[in-house]
Amino acid sequence: MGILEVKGVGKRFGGLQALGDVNLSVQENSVHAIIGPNGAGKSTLLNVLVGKLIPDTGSVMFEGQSVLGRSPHEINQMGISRVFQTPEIFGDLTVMENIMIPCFAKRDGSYRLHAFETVLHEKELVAQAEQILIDVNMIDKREMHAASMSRGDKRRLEMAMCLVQEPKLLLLDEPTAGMARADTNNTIDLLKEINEKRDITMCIIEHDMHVVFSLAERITVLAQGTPLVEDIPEKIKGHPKVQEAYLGQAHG
Amino acid sequence: MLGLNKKDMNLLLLVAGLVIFAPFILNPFPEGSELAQFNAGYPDLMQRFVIFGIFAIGFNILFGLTGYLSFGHAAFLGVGSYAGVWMMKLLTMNVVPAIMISVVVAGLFSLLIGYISLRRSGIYFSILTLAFAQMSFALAYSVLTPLTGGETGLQLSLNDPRVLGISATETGSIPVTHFFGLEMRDSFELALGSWLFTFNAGYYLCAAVMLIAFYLSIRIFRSPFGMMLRAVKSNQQRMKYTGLNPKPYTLAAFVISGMYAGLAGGLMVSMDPLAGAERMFWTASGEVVLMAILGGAGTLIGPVLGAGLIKYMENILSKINSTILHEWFAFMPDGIEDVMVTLVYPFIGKGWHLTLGIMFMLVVIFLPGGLVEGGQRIARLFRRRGAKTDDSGAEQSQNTPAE
Amino acid sequence: MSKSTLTRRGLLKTSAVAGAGLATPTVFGGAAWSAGHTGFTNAPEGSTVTLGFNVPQTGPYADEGADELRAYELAVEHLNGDGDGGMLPTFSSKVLDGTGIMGKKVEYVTGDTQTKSDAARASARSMIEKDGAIMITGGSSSGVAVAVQALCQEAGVIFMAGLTHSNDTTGKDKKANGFRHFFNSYMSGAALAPVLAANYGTDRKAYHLTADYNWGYTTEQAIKESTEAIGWETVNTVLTPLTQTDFSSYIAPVLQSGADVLVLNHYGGNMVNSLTNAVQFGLREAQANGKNFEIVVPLYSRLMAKGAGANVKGIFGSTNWHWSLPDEGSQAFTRSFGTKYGFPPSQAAHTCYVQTLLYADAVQRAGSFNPCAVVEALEGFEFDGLGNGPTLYRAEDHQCFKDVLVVKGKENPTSEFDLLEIVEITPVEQVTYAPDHPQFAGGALGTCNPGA
Amino acid sequence: MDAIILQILNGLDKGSAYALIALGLTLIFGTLGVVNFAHGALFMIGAFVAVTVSRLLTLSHQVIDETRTDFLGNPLKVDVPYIYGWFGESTGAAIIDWAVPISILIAIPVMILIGVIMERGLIKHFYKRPHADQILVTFGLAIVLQEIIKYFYGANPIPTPAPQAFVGSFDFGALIGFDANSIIYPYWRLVYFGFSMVIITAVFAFLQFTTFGMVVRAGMADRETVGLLGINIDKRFTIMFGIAAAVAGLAGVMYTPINSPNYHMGMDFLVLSFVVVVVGGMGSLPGAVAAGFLLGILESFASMGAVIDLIPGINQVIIYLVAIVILLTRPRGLMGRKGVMEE
Repeated sequence: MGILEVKGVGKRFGGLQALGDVNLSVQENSVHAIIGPNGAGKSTLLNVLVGKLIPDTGSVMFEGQSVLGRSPHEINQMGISRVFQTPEIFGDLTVMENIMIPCFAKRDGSYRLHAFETVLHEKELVAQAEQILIDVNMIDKREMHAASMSRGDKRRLEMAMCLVQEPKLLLLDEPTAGMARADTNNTIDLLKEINEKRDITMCIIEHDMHVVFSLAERITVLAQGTPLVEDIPEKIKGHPKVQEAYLGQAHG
Repeated sequence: MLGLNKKDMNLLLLVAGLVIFAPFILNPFPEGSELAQFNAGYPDLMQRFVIFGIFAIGFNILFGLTGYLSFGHAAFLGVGSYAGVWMMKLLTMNVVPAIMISVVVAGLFSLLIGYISLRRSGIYFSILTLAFAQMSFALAYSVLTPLTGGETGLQLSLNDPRVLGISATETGSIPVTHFFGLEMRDSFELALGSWLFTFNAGYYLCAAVMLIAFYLSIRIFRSPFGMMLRAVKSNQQRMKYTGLNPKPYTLAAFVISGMYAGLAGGLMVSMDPLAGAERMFWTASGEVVLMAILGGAGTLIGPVLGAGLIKYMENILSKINSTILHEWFAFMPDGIEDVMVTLVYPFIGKGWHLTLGIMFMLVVIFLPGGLVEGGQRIARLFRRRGAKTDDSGAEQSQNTPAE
Repeated sequence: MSKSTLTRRGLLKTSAVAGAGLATPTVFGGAAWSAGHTGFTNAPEGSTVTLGFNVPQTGPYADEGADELRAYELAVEHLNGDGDGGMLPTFSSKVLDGTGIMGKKVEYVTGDTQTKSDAARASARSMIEKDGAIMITGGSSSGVAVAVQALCQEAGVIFMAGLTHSNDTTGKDKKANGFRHFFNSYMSGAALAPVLAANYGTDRKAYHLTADYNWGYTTEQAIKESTEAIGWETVNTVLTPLTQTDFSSYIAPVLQSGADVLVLNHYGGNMVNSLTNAVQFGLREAQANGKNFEIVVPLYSRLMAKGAGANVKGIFGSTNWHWSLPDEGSQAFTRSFGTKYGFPPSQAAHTCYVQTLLYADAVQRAGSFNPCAVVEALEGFEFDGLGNGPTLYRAEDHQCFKDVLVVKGKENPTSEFDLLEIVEITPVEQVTYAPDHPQFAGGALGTCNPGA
Repeated sequence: MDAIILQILNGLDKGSAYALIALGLTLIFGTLGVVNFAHGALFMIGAFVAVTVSRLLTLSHQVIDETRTDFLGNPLKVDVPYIYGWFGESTGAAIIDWAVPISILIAIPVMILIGVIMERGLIKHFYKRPHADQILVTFGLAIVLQEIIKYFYGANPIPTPAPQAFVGSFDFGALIGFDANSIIYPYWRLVYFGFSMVIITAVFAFLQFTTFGMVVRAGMADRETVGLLGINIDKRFTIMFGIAAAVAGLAGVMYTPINSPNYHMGMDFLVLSFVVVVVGGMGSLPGAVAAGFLLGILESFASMGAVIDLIPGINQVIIYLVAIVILLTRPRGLMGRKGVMEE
């Protein structure tokens, strides 16, 4: 029984079958990659997992509980965090505040009217946030507006924000898109470290096969909304169906 | 001190100093001088400054922090006013219960309207709040006349059934509003040479309430809650995926700012016990938006400055007439005097709207951050001049939020 | 240009000379606006007295406010002995001699009511608190008049109402410190009904469109009662929102309703638009119940007639005063005003001018600026020569009783000011009512408040 | 039945004013992304173009008429328009009579010019600014414009009648097979309705069938892409602003015979037209037109005596009530696109 069990999930948008009968099982503490050509339904699946979309059929269980019908913040509080393709951070706030917010979310839950406390008086949380900033090597940027940072810094910040919450499952949407090779390798190392040291299960959507094969323990290949095959990386590499799907797309 | 850092404490002390010494600061010109026209240190206007300051501070908690632009906030001020007057009619002329009921009623009303309106965002939210406020105005002006006084406004009368008090004084007048016996219109006058300063009880009550309101707003700005509100403005998507529910935060901000508006309404009727329906018209809602933006939305002190400026123009500029103009320019030769009067006349007195419109445009065009930004620019100018030798004195990154 | 100053208190002028820097704290128990020494608010000390003219300067009634202000300036001029004296020579009381009021030169401050009760009160308070005004006057709507009147009562100054036509001003919202020269809804009804009966017969069916606020209610009630008394039937009454600009959807059903008279209980912009729309829909030429369809506008003003243009032709209404009145006082005022400004005064200008004179006269007769003395002098005061024939300021409700004019839109106006012609001067007896008349029930004058 | 048809006519008539203003408003919003609070002022300026034209046509010299006297007893000075002297009295009078239609010809270039100046001089600098700033600056502009008009024309409404040929009303019911005198309707209101249909059709046709319009529509859908194609979209948008101003101005010119124009008529329509735009869906042209007519008709029905008797005060709030219901049930208005103005 995996930490995340997706069974028979289907989703239609008008005439388009975006997802059809998707089954997926993600094992605890593993890194699971979802790959597939453009339009295969990867993003739709991710949106179903985080509660942004409600599927027409099927079930999604996380640690034995259904996530369907819950709103995104509830699903997050269950332990699922998401990193976006384009970093989603609080651009108008400082780097420190960006980190503090998940600290509060972790401690206080999805809503608390703490209107007469003072952020900076929460010594414990401040110390925690500072430690994280030191960990990700951003402590000297703590008072910067997040929006004014480089794209790479924004990615690191977003990752750090997700890690603050100590999620059980981290969903990553093309975490290395647009990166130079050296940065990509750094990110791979970072993710590996996170996976191993913090015991966080990861589910990655990725185009870059180098990243996928460096990280993933299992790979699911999606095509036209349905899983073609799920297996360990070695087997995926030479799988005829996969090659067909990718090559077919590449040439067609 | 008081849970504030040094900078905020200084700001609070500065504001406290300004409101305490307002009777001096606002009356810089000696009585009888030509410039006495510009004195604003009389009770009514001073009260208005701080009351509208409260209103704008509250509005800013919603708009400045969450970015939700309510175009119907005057409705809460109006509802608070009506509740306050009814309290005076039915219970007592002591202003404390009136102010309390104003806050409570405005809070409940804003809870209802906020709950519905916050189902939408952006301009759709603005139009929903506008629609509710316009409905409130239209009904208060017409079919709800028995409850609101309609066109005339809700006022006290000689036969109010005041439970804890008298319907009429021995001399046959309506009793006056008071704070445990201290009449709101009591004043102490100090004549210093040809200057006259008025210290009004009502003003100081309003000022005290305003300082508390301002203090609370600083606390909210610096609180985790305030940070969450800014997160709502910045990125609701990320907020949701951080496990936070933006709705209750926004609704809480809406209700808090509605209660601030109710507080302002309660104070208004405590100073002058009549509640007119016009204070709920959409232009009144627009006015508080303008106050916030003019002063600097999202800053602590900005809305107060904006409120002060607009009320000053409304009350001082509109009273200047051509006779006064002629007096000002009387020292000039006759021909030039007339030219000057002709040039200035369209902008004052009945033309004060024109000046207001021009000022809005100038501020938005040249000072997008409002008056606060203007102040910052001037301060920076001085700082740069002071530290000219310091080569690294380049632009500091503007990372101090919400000054 | 003479250098006059707008002082708050004459005392200060002298104390400034006597010793600058000398601190003289004063504590007042009671009222903020009390001047302490003479026992009433803003007692004028020194050689001047300040009056507060509170008129709409912005908003839809700004032109009416401007005309009121012209009249006030003229009145001040005449009181101070400048100009041709206007109505002073025709006024039956002869105590005013052109030396100001009780020898004090009259000065004034102005404010903008914005035709909002809140703004009007703020402006009035500023004139009382800041400028030391001893009397507030002006306004062009009943909401404002009632609100400011209540304020003046509390503050302890006299309020001389400007244009306010609602019964409430001297009915349920009357105040001891407030006085109204202008006529009211009841008088309009009482004056109009006989003329309507004579011109349109007694067998008529009326359809009312009424502005949905206090003034509209009292006017509808007054016209309804007085026309029903002459035998008319009221078919329907429909309330229209203040903010309405296009009245087509209210006018269109009128012809189908079986009515043959449309009464427009509207004022200002509402009236201009509703009348224009009614004429557009052909009501003026229409036939109903075998008679010519007719339109009635209970309260006319020249500015409204100007706004409605040719649509007013032949339409009956009532007004407080008109410049074409032949009596000596009216002629003198029209001449004086017309010479100074180049066009004849409106009824709003007239009532404001007269109110200022009446106040000044009352102070002079009472020998004191004390509001209670002024109230006493004005209560039951009978006078003549101010344009409406013999007039009584009734003590019971502080309402003036005088002749009322029934007018109709002129067919061939000679100028843009010559839009109304007088049909009948309704004698005062016909428009007089008992102080406890049901339309005026509720409320009490209270006692005069001198403030201190 | 007659009553209902009458109210539908009234609703269409009111709706056409709403639709014309909302059309320009949403055009500006859709193309430029600017919330224009000065749009009501453009409507008002259009009306005052008509006032100005009729004043210019009646520019007069004074002739003293010894037989009559003015109010001060002096010989009456009668105004005689110069135009009488140039074209003879009857032709001159006819030209003056047709002042409002003549104003249409003059209003088109004047309004386009005003619109272009506004866009180039002010609005251009606000494309990238927050909507709140746009609202504030255009609101300031609206106040300035209306105060200028007030300074020159006063606050009182100024009657501006339609040509004699269109004054009054006729039996519309008889035309469509109802009993005589059951549906009497004013000529000019039908003219107004027809005129607005022509304008609306023209705007849609312009956007649909010209290359210019196609580029603008593409720009409304996705401004950046069109910019990347190397098309000078800014210039076209400036012209679009001019056209939107002209639409509002023409709505104003034609409105003058219906209600005498005054300086604040723009503000009276501003809030309403915003409600119309939002109910229609921000940035949707068909939505704006549909919502304009819908709200006009509903407003007319709500003002029927029977309806008011049933629900007192309904005529005061109907527009806002409908707006609330629509926004709560259809989050983006009748025809709005996703993601517009929601942040």
